[in-house]
Amino acid sequence: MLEIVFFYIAATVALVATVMAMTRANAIHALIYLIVSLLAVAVIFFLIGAPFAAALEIVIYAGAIMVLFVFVIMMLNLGEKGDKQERQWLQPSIWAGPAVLSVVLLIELVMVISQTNGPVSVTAVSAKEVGLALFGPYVLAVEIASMLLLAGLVGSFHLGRRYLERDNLEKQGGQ
Amino acid sequence: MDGLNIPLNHILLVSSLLFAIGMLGLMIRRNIIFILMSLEVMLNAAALAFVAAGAHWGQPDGQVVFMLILTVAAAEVAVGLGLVLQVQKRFKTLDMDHANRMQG
Amino acid sequence: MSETIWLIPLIPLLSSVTLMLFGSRLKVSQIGILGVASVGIAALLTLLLAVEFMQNQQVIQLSLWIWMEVAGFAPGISFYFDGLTLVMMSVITGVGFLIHLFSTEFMERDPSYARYFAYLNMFVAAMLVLVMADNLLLLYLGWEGVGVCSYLLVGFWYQHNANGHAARKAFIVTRIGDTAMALGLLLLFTQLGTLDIQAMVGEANQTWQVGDTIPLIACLLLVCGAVGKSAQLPLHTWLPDAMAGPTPVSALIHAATMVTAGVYLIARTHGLFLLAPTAMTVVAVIGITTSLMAAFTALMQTDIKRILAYSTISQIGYMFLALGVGAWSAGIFHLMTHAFFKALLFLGSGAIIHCLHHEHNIFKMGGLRTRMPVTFWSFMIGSAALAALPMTSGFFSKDQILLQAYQLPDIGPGLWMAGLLGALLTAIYSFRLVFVVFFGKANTEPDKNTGWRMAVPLSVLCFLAMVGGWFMIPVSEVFPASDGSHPAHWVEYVSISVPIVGVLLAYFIFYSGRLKIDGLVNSTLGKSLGQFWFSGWGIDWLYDHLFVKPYYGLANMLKGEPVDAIYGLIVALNQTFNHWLSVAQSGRMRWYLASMVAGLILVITLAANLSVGVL
Amino acid sequence: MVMINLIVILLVGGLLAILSERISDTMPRKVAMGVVLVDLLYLLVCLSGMPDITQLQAPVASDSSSWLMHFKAGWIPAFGISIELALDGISLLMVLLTLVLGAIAISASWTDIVVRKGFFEANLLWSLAGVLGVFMSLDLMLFFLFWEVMLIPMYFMIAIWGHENRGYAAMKFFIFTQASGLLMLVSILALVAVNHGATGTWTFSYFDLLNTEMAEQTAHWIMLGFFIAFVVKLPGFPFHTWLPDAHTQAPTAGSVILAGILLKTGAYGLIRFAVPFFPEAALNFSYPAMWLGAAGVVYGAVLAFGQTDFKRLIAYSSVSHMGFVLLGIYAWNELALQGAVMQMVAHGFSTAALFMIAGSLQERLHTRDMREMSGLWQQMPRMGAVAMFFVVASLGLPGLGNFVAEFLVLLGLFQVNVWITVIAATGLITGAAYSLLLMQRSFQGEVNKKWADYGLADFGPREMLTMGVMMIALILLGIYPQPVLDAAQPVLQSLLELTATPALASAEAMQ
Repeated sequence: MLEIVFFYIAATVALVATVMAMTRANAIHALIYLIVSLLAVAVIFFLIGAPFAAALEIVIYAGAIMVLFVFVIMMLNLGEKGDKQERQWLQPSIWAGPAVLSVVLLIELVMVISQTNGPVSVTAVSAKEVGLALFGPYVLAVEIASMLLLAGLVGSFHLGRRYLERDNLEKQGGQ
Repeated sequence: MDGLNIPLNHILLVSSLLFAIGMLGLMIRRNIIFILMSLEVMLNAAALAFVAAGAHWGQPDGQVVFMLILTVAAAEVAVGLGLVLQVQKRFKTLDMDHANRMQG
Repeated sequence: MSETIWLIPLIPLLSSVTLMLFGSRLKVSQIGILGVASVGIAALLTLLLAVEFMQNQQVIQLSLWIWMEVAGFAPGISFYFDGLTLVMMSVITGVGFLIHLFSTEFMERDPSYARYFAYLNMFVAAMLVLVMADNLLLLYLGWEGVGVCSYLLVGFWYQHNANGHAARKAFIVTRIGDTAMALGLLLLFTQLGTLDIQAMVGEANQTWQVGDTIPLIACLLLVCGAVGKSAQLPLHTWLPDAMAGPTPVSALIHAATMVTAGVYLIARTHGLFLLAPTAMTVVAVIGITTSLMAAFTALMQTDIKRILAYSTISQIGYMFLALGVGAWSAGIFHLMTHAFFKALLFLGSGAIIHCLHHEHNIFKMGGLRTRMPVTFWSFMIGSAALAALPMTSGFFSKDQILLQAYQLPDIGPGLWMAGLLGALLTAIYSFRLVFVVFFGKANTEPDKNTGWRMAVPLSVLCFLAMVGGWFMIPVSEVFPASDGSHPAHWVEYVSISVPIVGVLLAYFIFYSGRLKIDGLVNSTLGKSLGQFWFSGWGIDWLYDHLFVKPYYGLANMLKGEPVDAIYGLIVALNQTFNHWLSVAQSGRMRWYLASMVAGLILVITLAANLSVGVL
Repeated sequence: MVMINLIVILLVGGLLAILSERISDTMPRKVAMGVVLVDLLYLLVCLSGMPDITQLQAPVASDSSSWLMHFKAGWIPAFGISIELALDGISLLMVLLTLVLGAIAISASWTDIVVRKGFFEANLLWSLAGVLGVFMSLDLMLFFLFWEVMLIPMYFMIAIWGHENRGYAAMKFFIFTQASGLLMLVSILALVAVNHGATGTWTFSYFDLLNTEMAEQTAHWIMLGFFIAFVVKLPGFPFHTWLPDAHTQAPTAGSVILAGILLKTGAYGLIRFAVPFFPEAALNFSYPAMWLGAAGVVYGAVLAFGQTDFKRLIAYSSVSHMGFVLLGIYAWNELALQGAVMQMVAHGFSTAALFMIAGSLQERLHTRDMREMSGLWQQMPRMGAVAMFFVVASLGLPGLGNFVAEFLVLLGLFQVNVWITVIAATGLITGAAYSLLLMQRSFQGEVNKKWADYGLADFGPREMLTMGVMMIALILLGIYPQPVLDAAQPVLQSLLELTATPALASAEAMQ
């Protein structure tokens, strides 16, 4: 019973926080709402018996990835001018059409989902089980994921390095 | 399994809502940073659906896929943010509508 | 000797190849000696052969190797030698030798001396192959070979576009005939299974009856070939233009030898023609029509070589008439005598042109009788023979033709009368030429006189043109004997007297001036008729508008490759689609996203409908 | 193994040519020439140990041991794909032609290539390797592979070293050949699938696919696929439009290979595959095919007459000449087939030589426009004489190879259909018209003052040697074609027997 209540609270928090994140003009504000949303989702994970996923959600999503965002936003140094620009872009005329599309999609999804029923189990699936599955039947997926990460690593290194080099070149040109 | 447990379709509903919101964000924002954030929201929504499904059958597979999504998100953000820096450097703006030339 | 007849065409051929390869390194005298000697040796060998043949009358068949052997089609590189071949070979090598000798002086100053002799020798070789061939395919090789040599020699002075045009015209017009002839070959092989002339004729006599359609078609196709090569109606238009070549070439190729190849072809395959009487009538009618048409045209020409060219066409018309009426040996006899006197006339005109700064217009000549006596006498004798004055060579041969034509049932007398008209015209135009060029006021001074290398061939040919009529050509074994009956004596008397009348007319009109024709010529009708005749009956104009210009037009119209337009359509279609689709490719992220979502909605709708059954 | 070596020598030779460019600028062409000559020599040495091909028994098409050479090794056994090469009379003729013309092509491009010489020679050699493979493959998958191998280097040759409009020409060439190649692939797969349906085994082997039983409609459509694929290459009307552009824009060596050899692969494919696989369908289709052939003869000749570009004129003359090949093949009797094979060989030489002359003119005058030529004989008598020789060869002068070919085709065709023969024979007249026009506009006519002080160099020893080889070849083909005929005869005989099914026999009896 308690779980159900917690679930609805967490769900509400997640949804509200996400809406807020999507509509903020200031990037840092949006980001913080997003972190809240992620944390709320982590709570849901915990409630439906996936504590390991919940932990990862907090550590990697809310922690690592969001911090990346923060760093980049800091590097970009958008400031007050950026906020004004964002507000100008968020006119109803711009979001009306997409909103209709999204709502239609949502309705469809809901109608499909409404066919399913039954509860989720409360017995937790432990990290050990996840690990066994990962390095058992899913070992190929792990390999692929590792390659993807490697590619991401190389890619971001490459992009970032060129960013710095260009910076240096421009500085030299300036002098 | 008593009827007091969380119903699966409610979780899926939350997931769908998150997804739709993320998609809306994707469509209405012009700033690349926000676009990336929207993507994160959508990925997260998908992950939620997987985990919920896994929990429904009491299997670890849902969480395995969640981890895969996590890796995808991480890689995507790493490259995406690298690109953001490049775009900002080149076009002096983060407006996607301005950076729409395919070449160059 | 009989085993070595292949040497006769080979020697000129080798000489030709030598001249082509090393001509630029040889001295002028060496070139001349090589060119003349090779034909001379061939002539000597022919002479030896003739002596041998006269003794034993033996037909020689010699196969060198099988040319190609496919599915029963096995023509050989093989030669056949009989009386007819001997006559042709004698003319080719004998007259050819004289003309080569003449050329050494005529072409002396030409920078392309070696090239000239290379072509000329090659022509002799090809012509010899033509007459010696045992099968029609080898004959066709010689046939086309002489065509190419003729093309090369007509266009010898290639720097002038007109010469090139004439050369191409000569080749292409004869090629039309040749192609028909090739089809004839195809038909004959398909029907008879061989192209060996003797075997083929034998087979034909067993397979077909007289008057069948297939031999008629085959013969008509062969006639097309003959008509093209021998410049008969309707394919005669190339010959007058072919006079663009050096004059000895005209003498050799366009008077004495190549143009008579058609006559030879028909004579050689007479066994087939006997099976197709209709084809023979066609030949006779073509012959006489051409003869008259050309004679009228010759009457009006002013270019000395064109007069002779039309006269050649006319005389070959007589030969065709002879073939058409079955006077085979008379036709070949006329071929030989014609070779003598026409070569003589051409060489004579060559001498005049050579000495008169390449002047061709007879009205700019005149009074040459005293200044070029050798040439004058050659022309006198040549013209006399051409006009068939009694006791000249031309008289004997033409007389035979006309008499045999007269004897043909139904159309015989008609042909004879037409032939007489032709003879009259021949006498008039040939002596018109003599009187205008050699008598009267001198208009152009000759700057040099003929040397011995020109005089000797002229003299020898004079002799031959005079006495050639007494030769007995050894073709009695080749052709079926004529019935030997003679027409009434008055026919003969008329035939003899007509040329004399013609000469007298020419004398009164063009020399003494006692017969005034100015009024007639200057009348409206006279003028237009004269113009009509002058233009060769407007046939050139007709062909130009009927075939040449439409072909050029067609080629011009298609030049841009209309088929490509179909593929162009495909390209255009693709571009249109590309245009449509690239509108969607706007480069705006949010537009892509929106369309992606729309697509997603669509897919989910479909998927849900199909698999789950909801919605 | 000999056949594999032949191909490998060329492939490796290409790499050597690229590498040798580092040694010196003139090295690649020497290497390429050496490689081709070595290849040719190797083939001849290997042949000398073989039984005389003219004495050879007629190869039974379904019995591989009766072929001159046969090689088979596994490749992709799961689909029945193997590396199967074989050599019979026709293949041998084509292989010899390929190697000889390859050497000639290298000689033709001796001086006119200035950039990336090594890569050029490599492309040339690779293309030759592909052609050899095409002529020897008896596995359809391998055939298709080589088919592509020969085309792609050719694309590069046109696209990189071509003349002013090379991009367009190369793309057109590529699209046409790729589209037809794809069609062929589809047809091959369809045939294999049909065979699988009938026998239950997957195989791409020529011998196994012969006599595949199939419904009439199926055979018709698959046959049509093969037909179009090969006719595009031939090229037959109306699929020829890539050829004038490709020929005109290709460098000299490219034109020589393209006209001399590559076109022959289409004809070879028709003789080897398109007809024997589907004897009845091919017979039913023979009239349309022959009409296309006759149309090609006439259309090519008329268009050639209208051209002002030297190379374009020759290109259209190729369309006309290859029309005879198409006619010969679809008349499908021994005379006509021999004529077609003969035409493939003779046309290879005559057109290659004309393209080489065109290349020499382009190199000297920097134009191919005949309106700017005229009277070139004056300055280049040797080149003029050589050109005259090949022009009369191409218009079918008896005593030279092309005549034998055309006459045999017409002779065979005449027994099948008289009216098509008559139409095709007009090609002899129109052929004379454009050939002589070519001569008139370039070498004869008034001497163009423009070139007077250009100091145009006549043909040198290298060029005369190359031309001499081709002239001798054409003369030999013209007066003693028997070796070629003998080499092809057993093969054609066996093909004719193979296709002599009862239905065909009755059709022939009706003739």
